[in-house]
Amino acid sequence: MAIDSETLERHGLIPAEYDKILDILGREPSITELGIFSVMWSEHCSYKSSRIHLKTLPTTGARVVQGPGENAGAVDVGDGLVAVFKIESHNHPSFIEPYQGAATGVGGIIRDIFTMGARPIALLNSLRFGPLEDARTRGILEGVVAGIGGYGNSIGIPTVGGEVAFEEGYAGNPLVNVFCLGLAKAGSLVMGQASGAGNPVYYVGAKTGRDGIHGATMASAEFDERSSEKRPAVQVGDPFMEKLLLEACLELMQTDALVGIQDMGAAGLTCSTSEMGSRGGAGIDIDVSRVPQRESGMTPYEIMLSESQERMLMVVKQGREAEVERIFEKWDLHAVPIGEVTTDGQLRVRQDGAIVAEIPNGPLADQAPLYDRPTEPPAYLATSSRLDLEALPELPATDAALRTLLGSPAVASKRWIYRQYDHMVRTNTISPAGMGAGVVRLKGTNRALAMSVDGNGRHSYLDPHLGAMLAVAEASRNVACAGALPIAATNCLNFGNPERPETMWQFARAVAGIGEACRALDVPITGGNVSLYNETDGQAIYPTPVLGVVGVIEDASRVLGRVFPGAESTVLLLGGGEGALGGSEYLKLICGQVAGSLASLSLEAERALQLLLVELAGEGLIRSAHDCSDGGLAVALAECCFDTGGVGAELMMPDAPGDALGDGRIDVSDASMLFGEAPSRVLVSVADDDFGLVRMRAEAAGVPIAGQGRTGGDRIRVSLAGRPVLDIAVAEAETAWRQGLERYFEDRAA
Amino acid sequence: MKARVFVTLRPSVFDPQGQTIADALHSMGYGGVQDVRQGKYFELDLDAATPDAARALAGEVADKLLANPVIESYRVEVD
Amino acid sequence: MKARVFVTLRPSVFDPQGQTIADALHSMGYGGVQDVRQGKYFELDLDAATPDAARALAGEVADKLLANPVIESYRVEVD
Amino acid sequence: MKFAVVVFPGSNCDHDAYHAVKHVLGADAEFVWHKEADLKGADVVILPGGFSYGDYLRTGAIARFSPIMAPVVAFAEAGGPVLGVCNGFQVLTEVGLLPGGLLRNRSVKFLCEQVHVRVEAIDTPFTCAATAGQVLRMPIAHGEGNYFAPPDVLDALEANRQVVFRYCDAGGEIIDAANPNGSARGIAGLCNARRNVVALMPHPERACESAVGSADGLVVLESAVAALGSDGMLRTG
Ligand SMILES: Nc1ncnc2c1ncn2[C@@H]1O[C@H](COP(=O)(O)OP(=O)(O)O)[C@@H](O)[C@H]1O
Ligand SMILES: [Mg+2]
Repeated sequence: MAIDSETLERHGLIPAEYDKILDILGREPSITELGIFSVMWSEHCSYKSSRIHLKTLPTTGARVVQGPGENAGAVDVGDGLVAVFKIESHNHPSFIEPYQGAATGVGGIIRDIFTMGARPIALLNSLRFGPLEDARTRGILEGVVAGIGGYGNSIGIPTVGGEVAFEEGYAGNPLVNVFCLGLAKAGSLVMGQASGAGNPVYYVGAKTGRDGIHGATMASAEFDERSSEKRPAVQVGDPFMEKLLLEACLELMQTDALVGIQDMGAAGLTCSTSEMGSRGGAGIDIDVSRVPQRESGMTPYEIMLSESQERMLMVVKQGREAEVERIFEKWDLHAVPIGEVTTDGQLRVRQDGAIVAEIPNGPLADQAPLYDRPTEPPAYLATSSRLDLEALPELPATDAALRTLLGSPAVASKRWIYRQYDHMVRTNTISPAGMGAGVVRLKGTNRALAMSVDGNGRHSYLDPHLGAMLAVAEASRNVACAGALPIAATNCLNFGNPERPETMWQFARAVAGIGEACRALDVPITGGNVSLYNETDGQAIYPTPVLGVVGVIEDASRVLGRVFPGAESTVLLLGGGEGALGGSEYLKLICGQVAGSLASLSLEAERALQLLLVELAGEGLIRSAHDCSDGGLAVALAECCFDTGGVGAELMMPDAPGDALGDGRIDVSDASMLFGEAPSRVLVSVADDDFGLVRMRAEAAGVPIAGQGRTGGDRIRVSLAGRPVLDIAVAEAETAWRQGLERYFEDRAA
Repeated sequence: MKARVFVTLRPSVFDPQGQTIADALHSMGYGGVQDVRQGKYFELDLDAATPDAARALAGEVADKLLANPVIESYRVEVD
Repeated sequence: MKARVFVTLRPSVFDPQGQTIADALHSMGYGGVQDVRQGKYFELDLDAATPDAARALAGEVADKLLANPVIESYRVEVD
Repeated sequence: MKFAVVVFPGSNCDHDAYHAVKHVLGADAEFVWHKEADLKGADVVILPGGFSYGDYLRTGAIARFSPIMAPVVAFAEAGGPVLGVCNGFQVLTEVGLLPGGLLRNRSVKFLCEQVHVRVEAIDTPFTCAATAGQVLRMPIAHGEGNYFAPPDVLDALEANRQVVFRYCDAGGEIIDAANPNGSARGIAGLCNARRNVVALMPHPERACESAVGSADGLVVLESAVAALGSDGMLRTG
């Protein structure tokens, strides 16, 4: 069959890319070969638009055991253990089938982790939706949360944390990013490599069907009303099958019979064979007629491109076949040999012995096109940065504003979500969901790991560079607030169409910001995922980099949470005092504006603050820690009082500027103090006896103490330069916070 | 008026539930069960004047809520 | 040969799924849907010589596995 | 004395139960694979939580047919102490060792959170070290924990004092608001007529160390040790 321009377009290939294929093959490709090139060279698999930027990220460090390039990154966490972790997006599938889309996203990231030889021990999720006033959005949220729970709960991996945000821009394109972390013994990581000529190539797991063909190309194109035609690319997840695969693969990895293994995720058999081959510098020769199939009459094209879930590809040592097959049989799985490793570097695909595709592995996997796409600052930035604070309408009373903020789904308690996730299975979860970063202890050691995923699309929209730096800072600060030293990061970059110079500019600026912040905060990037083309009908999402940071706590008994321990503690605000209203939740919610400049970030100050927190926590000098993020200082103070049984607190900010307007009204500078947002600020509680020592340590670390107060009573109070500016009952604030998200779903509960 | 709605996965979509049941039946000795597909079944009590109206309402409800056309198809029966 | 098995909760058993769907439909404006009950629906592909043999096999499988008689009842249909 | 922890392919609280027995309680524990045909001389059997066979059809429906269930039933019928937790409870109702069944939670949602249960009977091998009316804080994590039995069966359970745990508030009050899933009469756990088979939806094995939120569940395992005594003979009540 001749390859015409229509066929090329259907495969998402441009003429220049086709020329390159002709060059590599020295002839016309068959349709199967074209299909293989098209998925390997799709944006999703090849990172062709993003790679030149990603290359600038810091990826090395003393603790980094495995950087980007394998199925997941890995870092040394001490005691002879490595943490293997990564984040992955499943945005498009979750929009068209929320439950299964989200569920299979969880399945995919779990496979990436156990493929490395690590037992998955924790999941996190980062979610973005449109406003909940829309019934369709509520349906998507319900489906996504049920799907994440449905998969993770069943397989028995606790979902220990996450984040969720609501902005108009995500209504037609929600974001579902899932993070998984696993644990392996140092030196026992398994690689996705094929080597050793003659070694058999095994297929194990679910049978291959026609579902999901071109999923990778779907994730590499915009959405429009015609997308419904591509719909069968969503699959039904099978967590039970995955549980069997997980246990069987981990059991196999206890032996030394395995050479390499990779899951069949996006681009299925194509991607796993060619990537394993190219990593090992080997060829692979498989016969698709030996691949277990669910449907009859499947063509080699369909088999190579199918994205059926819950499948693995393995290379095992010649002579060890029986042992391998026995382990899988124990778990009621049938591992079948479908080919072998060769020396000639070719990906050779046969059907009943006859060759149907023959492509050199190296060029296929590594010579994908690379684009340095044009960039251009978006026009909106000229106006969005303008914010005339003097022109804001009259501001509401502070207690009313706080209630509104606490009751908005973005800030409110996320219990409605995380109670649907089994966050305790495996009995390692020290900090239950809702307490800050997710923290799991490492049985058999004194250590624990803390992890957090954070991002802020609104911030990144207003300033992609700073917004990305703030995301790095927040994720690692959340980890430090648990008492953990941040040691490494992963990232999921959710952006629009890279062929638009404005989007590409946002992307480039964000990656630069991430690199800068990760270097300064010493959290190298060990992997991640890029999700582009997040647009529906030409409407792009906010540029949304999501950072996942992992930290180590040396003494698991010293883990900190958000909540004040009770009355009679000293409260300190570590770090700077004032926040900025630009881009804040307050400005959006109370004033209806998304505009202005974000508060700046000093990476040195941030680093000093985080190291101080880790040191104080490790010595048991602080009892709780919570950073000021969405909603600013007032919200953070309130959150420290929640779940205490109604214990209040008072905070005094001595050096606050500004004058009261009198008669209960507040001015813009009061609002910035209370609700403005800025990085590098953490509320901690300290036993009175330790206060002097903590103050000395803070001074020595160069971390200012911007406010001081006490826990007690049943009200939340703040004063600025001696002037009371906020006074609200804990119970009233807590009710608003508890119901803020739940109230949208009340009518659905029996 | 009663309507029954049957929701099944589209034929091309893998049905892990049915597959697991089939596997279990095989290991229980029911080799004669070659394949199982599991779907959902809804009985609706409708306030409708005619069977046609009931059928239309049930179809609309199935479209909107009971089935996701991305992976499922449905069939309506009215007495 | 094909058999269809319908499994429903016994009438005395409260059906939270059906109730949730009914509530959702009401809030979507479908007041005409008075009640919803959700059940399970199985399509079996059977190796059976006669419809009667198929019916017997499907019934046995339903008894043993597909339905739990404490909470559910079932019905078998064969073409 | 030795605990057997039965492992179905989709069990996921098997390691938690093993850890609680072996490393917290300090007793001997052994995993028993579901395809095995004997209990390896165990004195106590635990059917742990999880999704034994994916549980797409009905929780516990397929596990009931696993080879290991024949020896488990024989062990129970001979009076051996059997504890079912969460999915284990579901399996025990499916196999007929306990009456009733577990329906979808009334909210139709999976729920994972700490709840309180009141110990309603202390003459079982898994509650004999507790005090009557003691309130235990333990987590639940299930989508189908809504206990159902016909009214006459419920009445018989009450009459025979087979209700072992009931959902309650922190003060031990049995109120509907403290019932997380809609279980009939607030039933969180029960025993068979002979009282040696006990099952509950909350997870005592996840509540054995205060580091992970609560140590209240340990009494359930300690009871088994007390019940069996040093000679391994079952004595309760
Ligand atoms: N989607 C989610 N899944 C699980 N837990 C979540 C989710 N969203 C929020 N949480 C939990 O709720 C708590 C508050 O979240 P968030 O407001 O984002 O915290 P922070 O401001 O400290 O980053 C955290 O403990 C977080 O883990
Ligand atoms: Mg956050």
